[in-house]
Amino acid sequence: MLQQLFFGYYAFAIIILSLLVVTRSNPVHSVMWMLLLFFHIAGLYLFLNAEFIAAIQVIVYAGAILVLFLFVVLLLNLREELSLRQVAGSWPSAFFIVAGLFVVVTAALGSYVPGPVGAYSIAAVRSETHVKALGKLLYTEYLFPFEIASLVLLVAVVGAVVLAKRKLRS
Amino acid sequence: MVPLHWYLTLSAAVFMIGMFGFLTRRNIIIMFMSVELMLNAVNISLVSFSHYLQDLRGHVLVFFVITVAAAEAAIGLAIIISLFRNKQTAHVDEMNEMKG
Amino acid sequence: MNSYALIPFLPLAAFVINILFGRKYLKENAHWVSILAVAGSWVLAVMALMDVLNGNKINFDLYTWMLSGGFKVSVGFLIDQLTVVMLIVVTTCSTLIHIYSVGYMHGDTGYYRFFSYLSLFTFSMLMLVMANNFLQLYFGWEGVGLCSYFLIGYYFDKKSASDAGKKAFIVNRFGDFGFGLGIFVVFLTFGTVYYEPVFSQASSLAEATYNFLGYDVHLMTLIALLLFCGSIGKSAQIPLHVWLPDAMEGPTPVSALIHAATMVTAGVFLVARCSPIFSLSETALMVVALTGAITSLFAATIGLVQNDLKRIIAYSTVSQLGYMFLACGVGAYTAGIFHLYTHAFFKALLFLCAGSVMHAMGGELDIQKMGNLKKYMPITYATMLIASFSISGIPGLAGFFSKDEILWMAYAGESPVGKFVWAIGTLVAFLTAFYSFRLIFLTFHGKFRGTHEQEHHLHESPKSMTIPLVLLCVGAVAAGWVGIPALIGENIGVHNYIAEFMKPVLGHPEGHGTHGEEMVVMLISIAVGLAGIGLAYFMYIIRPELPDRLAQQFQAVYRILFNKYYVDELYSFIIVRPAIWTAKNVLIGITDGHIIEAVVNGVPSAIAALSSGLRKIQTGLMQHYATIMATGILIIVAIMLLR
Amino acid sequence: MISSVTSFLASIVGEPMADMILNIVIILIKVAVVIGGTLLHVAYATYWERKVIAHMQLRLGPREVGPYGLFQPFADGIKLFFKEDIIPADADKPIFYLAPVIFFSSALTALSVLPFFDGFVVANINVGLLFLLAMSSLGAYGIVMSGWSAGSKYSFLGGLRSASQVISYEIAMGLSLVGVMIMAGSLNLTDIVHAQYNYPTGFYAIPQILGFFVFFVAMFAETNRLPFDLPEAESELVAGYFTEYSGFRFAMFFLGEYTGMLIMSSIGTLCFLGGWTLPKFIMDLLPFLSELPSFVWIVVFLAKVYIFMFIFYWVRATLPRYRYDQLMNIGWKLLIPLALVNVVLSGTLKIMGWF
Repeated sequence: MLQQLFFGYYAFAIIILSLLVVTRSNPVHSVMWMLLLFFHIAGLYLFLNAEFIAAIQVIVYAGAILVLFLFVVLLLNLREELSLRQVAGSWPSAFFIVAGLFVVVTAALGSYVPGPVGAYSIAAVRSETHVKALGKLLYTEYLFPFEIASLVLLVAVVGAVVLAKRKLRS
Repeated sequence: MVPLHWYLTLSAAVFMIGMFGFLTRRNIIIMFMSVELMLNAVNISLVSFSHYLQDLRGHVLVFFVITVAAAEAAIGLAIIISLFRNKQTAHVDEMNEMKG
Repeated sequence: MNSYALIPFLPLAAFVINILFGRKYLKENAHWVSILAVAGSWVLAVMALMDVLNGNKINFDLYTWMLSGGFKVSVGFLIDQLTVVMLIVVTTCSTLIHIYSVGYMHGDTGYYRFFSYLSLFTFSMLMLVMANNFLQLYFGWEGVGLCSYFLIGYYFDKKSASDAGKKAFIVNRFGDFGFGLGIFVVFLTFGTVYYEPVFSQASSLAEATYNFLGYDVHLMTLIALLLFCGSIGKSAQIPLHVWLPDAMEGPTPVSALIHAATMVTAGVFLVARCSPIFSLSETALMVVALTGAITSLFAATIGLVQNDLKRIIAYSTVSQLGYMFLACGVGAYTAGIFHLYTHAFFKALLFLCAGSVMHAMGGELDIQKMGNLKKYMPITYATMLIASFSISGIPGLAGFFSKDEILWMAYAGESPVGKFVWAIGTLVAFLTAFYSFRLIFLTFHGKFRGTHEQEHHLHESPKSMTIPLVLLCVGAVAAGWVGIPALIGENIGVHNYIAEFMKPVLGHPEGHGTHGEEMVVMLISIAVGLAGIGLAYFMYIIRPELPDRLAQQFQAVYRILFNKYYVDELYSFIIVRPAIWTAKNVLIGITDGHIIEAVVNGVPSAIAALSSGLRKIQTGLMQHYATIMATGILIIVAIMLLR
Repeated sequence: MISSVTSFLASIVGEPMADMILNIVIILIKVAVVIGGTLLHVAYATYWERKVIAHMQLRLGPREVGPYGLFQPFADGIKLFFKEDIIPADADKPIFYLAPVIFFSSALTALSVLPFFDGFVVANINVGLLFLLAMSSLGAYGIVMSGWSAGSKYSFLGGLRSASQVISYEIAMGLSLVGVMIMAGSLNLTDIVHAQYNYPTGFYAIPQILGFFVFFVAMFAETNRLPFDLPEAESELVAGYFTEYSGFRFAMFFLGEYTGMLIMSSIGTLCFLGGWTLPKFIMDLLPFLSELPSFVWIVVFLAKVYIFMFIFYWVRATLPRYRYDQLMNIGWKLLIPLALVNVVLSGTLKIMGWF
């Protein structure tokens, strides 16, 4: 009962916040709502016994990615354009497509059959601590993707610097 | 006990909201944030699957999704900045050089 | 891996090195790579000869080239008696001519290019002769053709040279077309293109016929004639002989190597290599013999009246190639190959001497403007004289033995046309002696008829050119001593080594005649040779005004001969002009103008019309594309899930 | 007493519900204690700073309010509380209101995972260290938002500077703590302290000297303190991001900053100086100490924290301010590589079994 209550709160908040994120005309406000949204999602992760993911969600998403967004928003500073039209294309058609997709996907959920249960039960993860269990998996079975991920980040860093660097006027 | 379906439905809803934002907004930064929203929706479903199937692989996947999201944000925002330098606008409907 | 595989690949390596690094790094030293590589091949070839003399036959596959169902071809090498003779000929001539070229090509801008082509040619030629299957033979065949094209057109800024290159290439296509068809038929018949199974199965199919366009054709005749088409092209036999005299536009070492000693003899080699097939078809042999005989007579008569130094030798080459085919045609393959082998030496020598003369004359080729060169270039004169004696069949020299062997085999062989071709051969021997010495006398004797500057410039060629001359001269004298006929050999205690040597591959038909007859034939050939020399001496030294008078008197004949029987003009009339007319009026006018243009312009304009409608969808607005994508996803997911 | 309360509750709402309600109540009490204690502490930290700096500059510092000026903080608080609340006309109001709250609450939230002595922690979670990092990165929002929303150039520049500084140094700080995580094998702060207690030296500052150095420098930048107080460099930017704030909103920034200092000092104490414990060899020498009740050890903890706080003041009084590019260079080109070296070294030594 209490769990369902919790979930209900989180789900409601998440959906409302998502809507706020995509509908605010001021990007700064969008970012702020998104920040709140990320906290709620992190709370949902905690609820699902994924404390490390929750922490990462806050540190990386809220602490790094969203700050980047915020920076860019502030750098561009588009305040005078806020009075302009905020919608490109036609929103009703997009709405119908999205709603249709939602209906189809949720309808398909009914036929979902859970797969076999894995080795990491909640108790097992708790006894080992989530970070350790995840780390073991990352550094053994997923070592190669992990290294690739580091390469992806490296490329992104280089790419971002190259793209955003102002050409020095000689 | 909350059934898995609830989480999945929530995830689908957030995903669709993100998609709606991407399809309709003309501010390129908000479009970008909509994409992040969609990624988060996927993360929710991955974590909930992980929880209900008692398998940490979903978490590993989320980890990678976040990595990619970070890389994407860095590159994407750099692109937005250089776009803005050239066009003085962040509105996609004014970036239509590819028009037929 | 067998080290003999290096024989062709050393020159290939030289080619690669020269073509890649020659222009920038090797420059004037480009010859070292090529000469070393070819000399290495020569050493290996000598080793191969020793091996074969010890009774070994080498046959191995190096690398599977293509494999498709039952069709398998590999890069493989077969070294038997026939191959080894060719190897010796090719590598020896090639080495000497490489060395000669150092002097001859000195200072040329394309020095590295010349040597890399020469090496590539050597590689292709060796691939050709060492092949153990028809397809690799074909590869080498086309490779030498390509190099021939490169080298004829070596001075590509000269229009006549590039035209000659094109002519050689195109004329050879006619022959190669037949050759290619021949290989198809071989594969169709035997299911393989390897020599060994083909030749061993050939006799079992001796009587087979093949329904070709409604006619029952004798299968072996068909194959033999198709293969012979290739020979006609490559060895410049009638009617595809027209390219060889023009090929003299290339540098002289090229003429010596490619257009005298090696490549043009590939046709003879092919016939000899396929002797098991040719032997099964009397018709084919007859065609070969008659083609050879007619070509030799035809070319010899043209040679009588030409004035261009190299062209005379070129017609001589055509004529001698005819001789070789004549030999093969009467079944005396050994004699043909023997002549090929001796001819390589004296004809290469003749060409190199011509090159030496040209070098001294500053590129002048008209023998009417020469004379008395013996005073200035004694080595060239001596070696060229010996070569001419050799080709004229003076006893003791190389040419004598091989020519005599051919004539005797023609006379005494089983061929129904034997006596006829013998008569032509004897006549050609006379003509050969005549025009060879006409060349000698006009060039080296009498008064110098060129300009004063030319006379001042006359000098003997450098060492790098004269040394190969001397070495080849040794060959021109002594190369024949391995094939001394039994008639003489019995008396001085030597065998006809080459006949015995070649017997396992080519067989050795016995002549049906007495020693007396053989003696008579030999004496006749000696006599006609001497007569030819004598007549030339009479006409060009004793009575130098006589040739002009004769030309005046028999103007019609002279014209025909001088214009090479108008073959080029004939081809121009029946092939080239119709082809150009067709190209102009049909292909450009109708096909290109109305059909291709219509398609080429119509398709784009249709697409343009379509796209001008479709482009309205392309708004350039990301959201529109994304919306369309999302619609697609919606449809696909709906179909997948709700089906 | 607790059991009687429990049974009373159980009789009303049932056993499981009673446990839960009790837990919540206990947590709420802890929260109240921690926040109250911290705020009191922060109030006197300002007083103490003024005193320390004054003495370093051969002055006397506050003296008027109460004996030795001891009530000065209350006087300041009352003044700020009753001051007029000015909001610039060009401000983005909701965000302007929200920014100090974010800043202050993120600092206060970070307190929840700090163990002050054995067993006393509001939320003993397994990823405590990560939580601290998350909260400190959140503080950047408050700063950048306040700077932007005020609609003033000074504020804006201060906000941007501060945000980029905080983000940059956060990386170095996080990486410097990785060595500690590797050695302790846990992210739980209590576990880290226990691990240090069992370590021969008694605290990690000795083997982790490199990490400690990086952390120490990053600490100043994270809290926007001298010598890295560029965001509020008064000679360039007036007061930086909170130029336009006044009254109680300004007080929240002020309190947030001092709370941040306290938290940084606590992290340093917990991760490098052994938290509330004394090294084991001292405990072995003085066995009677282990008889003491656990809450006494908060004295040790606070003593260590005060050392850090004192160094904050000391540095402020002595060192000049860095230039902005120097600041960034130190962060990206010195501290982060050093921290990475430390991570690699620690990992290697851990694998080789030396840690």
